[in-house]
Amino acid sequence: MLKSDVMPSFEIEKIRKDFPILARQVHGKNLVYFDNAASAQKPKIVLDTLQNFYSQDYANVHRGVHYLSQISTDAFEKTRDALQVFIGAKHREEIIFTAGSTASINLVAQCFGEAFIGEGDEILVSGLEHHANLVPWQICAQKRKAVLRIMPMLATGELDMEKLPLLLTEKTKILAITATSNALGTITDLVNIIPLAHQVGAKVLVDGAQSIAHTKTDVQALDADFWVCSSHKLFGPTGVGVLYGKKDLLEAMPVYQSGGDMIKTVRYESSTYNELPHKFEAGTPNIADVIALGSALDYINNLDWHGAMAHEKTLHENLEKGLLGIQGLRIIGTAKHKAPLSSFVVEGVHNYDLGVLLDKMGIAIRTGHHCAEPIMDFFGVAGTARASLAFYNTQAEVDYFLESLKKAINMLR
Amino acid sequence: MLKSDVMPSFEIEKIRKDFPILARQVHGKNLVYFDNAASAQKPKIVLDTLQNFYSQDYANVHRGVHYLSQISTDAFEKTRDALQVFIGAKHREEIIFTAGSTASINLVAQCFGEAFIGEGDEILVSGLEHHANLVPWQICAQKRKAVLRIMPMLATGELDMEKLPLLLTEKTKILAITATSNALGTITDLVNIIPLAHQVGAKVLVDGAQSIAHTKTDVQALDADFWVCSSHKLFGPTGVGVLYGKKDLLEAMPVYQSGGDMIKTVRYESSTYNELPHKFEAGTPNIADVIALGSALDYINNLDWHGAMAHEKTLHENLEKGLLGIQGLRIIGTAKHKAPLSSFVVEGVHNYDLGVLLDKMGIAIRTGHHCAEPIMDFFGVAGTARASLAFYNTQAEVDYFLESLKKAINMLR
Amino acid sequence: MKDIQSIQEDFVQDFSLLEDWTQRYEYIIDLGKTLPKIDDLYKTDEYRIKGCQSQVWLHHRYENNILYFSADSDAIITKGLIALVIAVFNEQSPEAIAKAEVNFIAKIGLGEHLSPTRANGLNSMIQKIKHIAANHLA
Amino acid sequence: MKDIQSIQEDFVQDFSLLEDWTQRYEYIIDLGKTLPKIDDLYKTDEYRIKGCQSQVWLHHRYENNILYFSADSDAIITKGLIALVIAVFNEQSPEAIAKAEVNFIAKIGLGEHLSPTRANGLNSMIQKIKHIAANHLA
Ligand SMILES: Cc1ncc(COP(=O)(O)O)c(C=O)c1O
Ligand SMILES: Cc1ncc(COP(=O)(O)O)c(C=O)c1O
Repeated sequence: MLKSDVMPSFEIEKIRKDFPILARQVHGKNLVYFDNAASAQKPKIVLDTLQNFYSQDYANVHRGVHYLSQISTDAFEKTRDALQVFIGAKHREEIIFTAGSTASINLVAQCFGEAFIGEGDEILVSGLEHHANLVPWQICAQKRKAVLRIMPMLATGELDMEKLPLLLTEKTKILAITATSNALGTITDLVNIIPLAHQVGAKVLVDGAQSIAHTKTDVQALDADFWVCSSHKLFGPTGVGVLYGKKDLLEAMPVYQSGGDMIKTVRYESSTYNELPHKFEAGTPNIADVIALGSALDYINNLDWHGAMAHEKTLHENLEKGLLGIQGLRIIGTAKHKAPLSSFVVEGVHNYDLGVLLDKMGIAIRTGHHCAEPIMDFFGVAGTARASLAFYNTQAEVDYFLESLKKAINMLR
Repeated sequence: MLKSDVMPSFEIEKIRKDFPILARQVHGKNLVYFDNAASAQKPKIVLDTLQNFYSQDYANVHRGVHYLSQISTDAFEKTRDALQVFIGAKHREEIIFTAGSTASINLVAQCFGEAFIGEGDEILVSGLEHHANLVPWQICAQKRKAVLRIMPMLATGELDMEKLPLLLTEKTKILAITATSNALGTITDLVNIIPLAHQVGAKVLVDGAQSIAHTKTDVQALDADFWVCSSHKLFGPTGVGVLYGKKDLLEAMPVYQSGGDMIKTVRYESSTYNELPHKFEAGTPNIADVIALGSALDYINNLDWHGAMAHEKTLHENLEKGLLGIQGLRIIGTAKHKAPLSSFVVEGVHNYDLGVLLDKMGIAIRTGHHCAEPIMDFFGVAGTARASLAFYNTQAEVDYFLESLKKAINMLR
Repeated sequence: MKDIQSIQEDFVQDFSLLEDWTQRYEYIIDLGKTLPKIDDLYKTDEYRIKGCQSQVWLHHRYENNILYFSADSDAIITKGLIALVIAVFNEQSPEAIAKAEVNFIAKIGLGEHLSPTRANGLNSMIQKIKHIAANHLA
Repeated sequence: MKDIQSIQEDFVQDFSLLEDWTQRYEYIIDLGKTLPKIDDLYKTDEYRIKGCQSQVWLHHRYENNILYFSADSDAIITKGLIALVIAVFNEQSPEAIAKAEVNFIAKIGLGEHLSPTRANGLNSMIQKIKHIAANHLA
């Protein structure tokens, strides 16, 4: 037998057992969770870690000499090491824990802004951004008297690469761009975009909130200057975000929040600040959830990742095939490279009504503007219905979804 | 029999069973957890809530029409209601969820500062503050070109009330003051201080991080303008903070972090912001931990609070009696009203060495500057050893601690 | 005009004949389709009620101690739900509206749409109607 | 001078005779008390090693391919621990130090003090000594 013959294929039924919530029912129907882009479900190992940590080892971290504080600190810092490896950072202190992607981006917009953006400078934001990677830059531009420019997209939901060279000037200090659009699924062409930005001396912040559950990230290979994601979209708990930044940039930036742990010395006259990563981690961190995020990373690292990705890709192809067969349905976002999510509108039917009826059939999708109003404006829709997949979804769920969607549309027309 | 005769006294052994970690051993000895001021342990109900929520009901909140998102949102908002009652706020939207006390204070220092503090204005900070309620005001003063003033303390660790009228002028925009000092235990005289500040038109931010586990708070009775605390010190999970602010002030302040949920409309030209409390809650909140904080509040509300407080007060009296009997030991902070914690130094012995040896005997205390360097400077010490109690501690633990402390001192002298 | 409580009871009666959620929602959707359209004049921000997923517009007129309501929504289920609410409150006196208890929505198995965190604006609309009535009390 | 590995083995031998943690720590504390004091000249920021709970100062001298170390701490247990480390590395060649494996601390049951998150500076001190040795390699 050839080796590939004995390789187990991705064992979806076994995987599903790792996620307790997937076994539940909603309105008397088996839950079909297609709202993964809003937040992912958690494997049991993450819940067990929370339970064990709080019932065995909990104490506040750093500065404590007692045993519980030591093991809590070690476990907390272990997640930093694991993240360093997971996203390919050069130094462990380039990993900063925050409260979420939104907090990470706000930190950069404020502190990079203060250090590097002045009057007349330009901030370039891609036209595919979630509000979290747009509004902070609007505010930054306003505070720093800088100019906000938008990189436009095409009707496919892909960024218009031809416009990029015209938008990048020596005044451009930073480009804020998502790796994957949460509203459309578009995977952006970072490999070609980042070097162009660097050519004019602009730094690049990559929003990895949507890509991290579907792509392996290597921040050094990408040469991203900043990169952010949220634990809760990565099968980890809520309340934790990650900020990666190149060491020299983080060091050159002023502090963000201040308080315990981020200071070196405090006198009434003035204070001096601690080294990275503590400089940007003021106050008691989200200890338990950071440790539990470490377990989510363990889970992913032990997964047949290749198989998982192939599985969700197949599901998504079948999903889109099915959607295209529905009369009056229009997929919003038809990029060549897409994450496993589909946004769509149905002629004469409001997305809210679809959401309500599908919910009655046990299906969780998201409807509305997906925190990306300018994208909705671009496509001339008030909102869309969005089905977003994860590797623990199944073909049977896709089939049931398509069938239920047709039923809902029939009821509404 | 009289009614009071059948009232059960505070059942400490039953209470201890609610906190799984208290049953563990450290270095082969029963854990004695006297580091409660750094962080409190969690009752089982908090862990169960996390477990059940993630394995049954988890989804991202707000804007979701599907069932899981609805019940998650309802549970999340229920904690806001519970907190409103718990601290006596007038409106539910005056309760803002943040990542911790530090984040709450930073929010106020930045946004209140931007709206209300200008060149030459004065910021008054009490001399008893944790770095978290000092450094943000240093930075605010610097950014706003305002003057930072410190309200001095007496040798007892009490604030010098005689100096207060001299320090409050019509230029004073805000007084930042703790309800209880984490370094000394001093309970400040807010009832008399806050009206004086209001007389000159200054607003008052109260740091309730240390008081909340030992005193019932009523922000309206206090007439605090802002009030903050951390979930993790209130027997809840890490990663959640509370900011209370009077509605008119919060409404008059600019936004802090920006992103999803805190906006009303987003156009590339400009955005408009959502109403309270969402205005200050950008991004996916720490959903699960906020819900679990709700369980911590339930636990406290169902506790014999009066009995619990009497119990920890007695323990603390006995602790201080014992400490005073140790030769060469000096209690740092001898205020008349103290929370159940004692900071002390021992002549010729470094606090770090005490911490290490007590740890070997299973006892967790904190040593160092307790994020309050100016207070250490005031008392002319580099740091102290601090034993801090909670209602789940016992007289036997206090006795064992005192005995072990003597043993450690003997070894070190 | 029937009184508010009887109208609610009628709806509870009607819905009790429907066998499952499909029939209930079909009924709601039909109601939504038949709700007389609001004048486009009133489809402005001034008449809009908060509810970020679907929009609701509510207009009222006061004459001879009677309140007349008309409403619309861009989502058909929301429209059906507000048709129910309008049917209950329309052509009633401010006094009757102000003191009325709205209990039928939960009883017909649609209580979930009433949650204040629900993004459809139904709850806000009921609050608004109550508020309008209170403003017209003597 | 004995070589680094033998000195470490001697310590492991010595500690194996101590019965419990009390005796081990008494030994460490005694060592701390007998560690020759560093010259006050060197108790400055320049010679200080990070470790926020107890302070450590380290001074070194290089002569004839031999490194001489002296150190101090304000905490006695830290001082005892650094006395052990100094005893191992003092009067050795940069080559010997650079290639030495420091394994005795864990073996004598004090490994917990080596964690990089430990606030005592012991780990930083060993790194520093290694770093100094590396700088003096040919
Ligand atoms: C008085 C006081 N204020 C503020 C804080 C900061 O709280 P956190 O670290 O939870 O943000 C603490 C925590 O030690 C404290 O004791
Ligand atoms: C692309 C993108 N960026 C940023 C965010 C914000 O993440 P969080 O809400 O976890 O802060 C999201 C979440 O929806 C997102 O999809």
